[in-house]
Amino acid sequence: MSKKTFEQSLKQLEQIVEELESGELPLEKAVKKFEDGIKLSRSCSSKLDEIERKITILLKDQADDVVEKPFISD
Amino acid sequence: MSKKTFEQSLKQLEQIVEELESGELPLEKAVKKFEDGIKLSRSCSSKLDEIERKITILLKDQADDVVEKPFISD
Amino acid sequence: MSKKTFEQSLKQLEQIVEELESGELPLEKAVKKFEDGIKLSRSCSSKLDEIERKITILLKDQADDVVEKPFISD
Amino acid sequence: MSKKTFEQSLKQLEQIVEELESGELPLEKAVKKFEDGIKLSRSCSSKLDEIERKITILLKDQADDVVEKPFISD
Amino acid sequence: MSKKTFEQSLKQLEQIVEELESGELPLEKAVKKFEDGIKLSRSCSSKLDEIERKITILLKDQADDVVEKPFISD
Amino acid sequence: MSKKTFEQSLKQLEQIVEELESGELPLEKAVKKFEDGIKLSRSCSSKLDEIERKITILLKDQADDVVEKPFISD
Amino acid sequence: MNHRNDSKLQQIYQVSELTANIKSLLEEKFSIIWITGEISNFSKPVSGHYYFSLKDRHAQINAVMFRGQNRRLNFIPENGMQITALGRISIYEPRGTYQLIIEHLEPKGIGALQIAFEQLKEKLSQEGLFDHSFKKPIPFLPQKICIITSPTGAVVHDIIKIATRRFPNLYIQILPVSVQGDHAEKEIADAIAFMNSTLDSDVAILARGGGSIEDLWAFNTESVARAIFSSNIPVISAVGHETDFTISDFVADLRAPTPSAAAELVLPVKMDLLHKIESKKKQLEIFIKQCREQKRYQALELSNRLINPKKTAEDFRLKIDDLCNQMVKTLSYHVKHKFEQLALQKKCLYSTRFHDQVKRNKEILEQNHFNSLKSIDFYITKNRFNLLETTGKMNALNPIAILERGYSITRKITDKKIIKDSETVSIGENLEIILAKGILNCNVEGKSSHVKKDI
Repeated sequence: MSKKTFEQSLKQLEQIVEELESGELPLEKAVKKFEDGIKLSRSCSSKLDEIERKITILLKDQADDVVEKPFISD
Repeated sequence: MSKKTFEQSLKQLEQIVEELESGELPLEKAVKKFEDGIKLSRSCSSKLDEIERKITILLKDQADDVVEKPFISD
Repeated sequence: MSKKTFEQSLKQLEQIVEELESGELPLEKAVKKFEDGIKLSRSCSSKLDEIERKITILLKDQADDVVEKPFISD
Repeated sequence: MSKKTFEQSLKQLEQIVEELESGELPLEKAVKKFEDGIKLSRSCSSKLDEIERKITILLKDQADDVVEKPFISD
Repeated sequence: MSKKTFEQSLKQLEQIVEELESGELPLEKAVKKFEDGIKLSRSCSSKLDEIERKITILLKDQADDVVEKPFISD
Repeated sequence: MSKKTFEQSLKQLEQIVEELESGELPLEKAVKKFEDGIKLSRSCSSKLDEIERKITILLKDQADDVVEKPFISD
Repeated sequence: MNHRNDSKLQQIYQVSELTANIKSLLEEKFSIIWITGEISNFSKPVSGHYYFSLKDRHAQINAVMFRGQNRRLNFIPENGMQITALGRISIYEPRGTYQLIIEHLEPKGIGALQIAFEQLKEKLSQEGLFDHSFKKPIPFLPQKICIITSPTGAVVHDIIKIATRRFPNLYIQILPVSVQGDHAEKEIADAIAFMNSTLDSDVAILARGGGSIEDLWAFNTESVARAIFSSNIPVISAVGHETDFTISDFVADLRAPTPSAAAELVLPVKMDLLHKIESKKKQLEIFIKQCREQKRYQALELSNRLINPKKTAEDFRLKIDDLCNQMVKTLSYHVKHKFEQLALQKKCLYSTRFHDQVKRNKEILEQNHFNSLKSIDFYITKNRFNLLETTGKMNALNPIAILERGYSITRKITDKKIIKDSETVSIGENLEIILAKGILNCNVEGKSSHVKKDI
């Protein structure tokens, strides 16, 4: 996941959706796809969460500091 | 940062903001930019604070001076 | 400062004021200039004070000497 | 001063006053001139004191003499 | 003074008076001249007094003589 | 003085008066002359009284010696 | 003009020079002469002097007799009168004329005594006994006076009286002599000699009253004349009346007309002298006082004119004060001006746009900050929306949804492999059956390879 960008993940998720929509997938594959899709979605979601958290921290630091300037870098 | 002037930092910040505002950045890049922006802004801000403090001190000293040693004696 | 005459210092102060008023200085330079200006003005002030003191002492001595003929300064 | 005549000192004092009045002297020089002027004036004054004292003594002696040896006899 | 005749002293005094009256003497010189003048005048005065005393004595002796040795002896 | 005759003294006295009256003598000399004159006048006066009144007649006695006898005149 | 007969250079005289020479020559030579002649051209003008000529057969000479002399004559001369005169020659220079000044005059016809007198006089004159050069000065104030005269008679008393009146304190010695008669000549001569040898008189008066030529004869004798001449003490001859001339008169150092006159001639008046001395002394006193006063006045005047430099010193003091005040004023102004300049610059310094610059930058900074926040928010929102949408779509396509319709899925427990063919399982194998709701764990008890199509 770490190698893929958020956009790539989202794209993949959309492809899965398209494949599923086509209805041509055997069940097992579909389930597999669907499971992949779920994972992707969950991953994207958590990325966004993570980003939001990060921003929050950034802004929080910003707000605090200015005094101590503890800068979180990752 | 110490090598950059305040104006250079501000310029950079403005560019970052423009890039962000274009809305075309991949998310991670945007976040990175945002982070840079925050840092720049924080740095500029503290520079301004520092300057203001300095001015305040200078003016305070000056004011003290003025009180102790009036210019015009008559 | 000790090597500069009062007039030279005053001239320099005037130049600083002009430069600052032009608004074209980068902030840090402006701050430096402002600081220099403050120092110059303070130095000029104290030079004037010193001169006034000197004159006062001279006139006082004079007055002491000539007890009967006080020195009228206005 | 002892080498200069009273008139020379006075002349010098007049020159100093003129120079000061020309308003073209730098402040420090003006103060130096002023100091010189004060010293000259003091020196002149004390010379005058000395002269007046001398005259007073002379005339006093004269007066004493006169008491002892009246000028007019008939 | 003892070497100078009365007329020489008087002449000298006259010269001093003239010099002082010319008003062209520097102050110190004028004072010196004045002093000399006072001394000369005093010297003249005492010389005259001395002469007067001498004359008085001479005339007195004469008178005594007359008393002691009347003109007409018979 | 004793060597001088009355006439010489008187003559001298007259000369002194003339000299003094010529008016050209310096004071000290005039005083000296005056002194001499006074002395001369005194001397002359006393010279007039020096002689004793005596009127005699020279007669020869029996021994043919000359004898001086008072002569009574009427 | 060739008067150079000898080798000597002839002197050229001025007229006055020559006349002066002649005058001194003649007047010396003929200082006293007796002359006899006849009077002619007699005149007597208002002046009272007598003017006339004396002539004889061959010559004539002008003569004058002044009033003072001619008053003593007991007769008035007239033309044609033969006279004998005593006089002297005088030269009147302005006219180059000479004339006789007559002292005495008598009618001709003199006696034997007169001749003897004349002869002796001529002789002694020739010898120079009358010469002025021999005449001794009479002391001004003789201390001791010797009177050679007769102790009897009025003369001595007259002299003493007059002398004492003039000068009260006097030493007068009287040498008594006979003044006429046989012994007179010797006594007088002896007295003069005695006086010179023994007495220390300052002056002598040889005196006798008036008388005839015979009475006065002793005074015309040669021995008396020589005694007088050789006297070291000055001798005043006072014999007879004014008109009586004796040899003594000529030879004496001074002739007094009368004995009384001798006393006057020989003595000054004491009171006059005292007055004179006093007056001289007074003059001295007045003069010296004047002199002293004048000098004192001069000295005083000069002293008063001495200018005291104190006034000048005071003027200078004021000037110095002025200069100092000016100096202070100027410098004060100067300093004040600098203060003002500085204050102005300070005010400018504080009010520069520099403060605005800080403020403006702050605003820009805040704006950018705000914009970046907005942007990042936009990013997050957009992506979250996309994700949600896509996830939603996917959820709608969930293959497991068919179980709701009664289908189930059988899987091996071990590898979760869905079983589509009964042949792939063995009896007794445990399988799981996934239902719409829940999962069943089953054990295969049997199997068939046919599927009923009517399910």
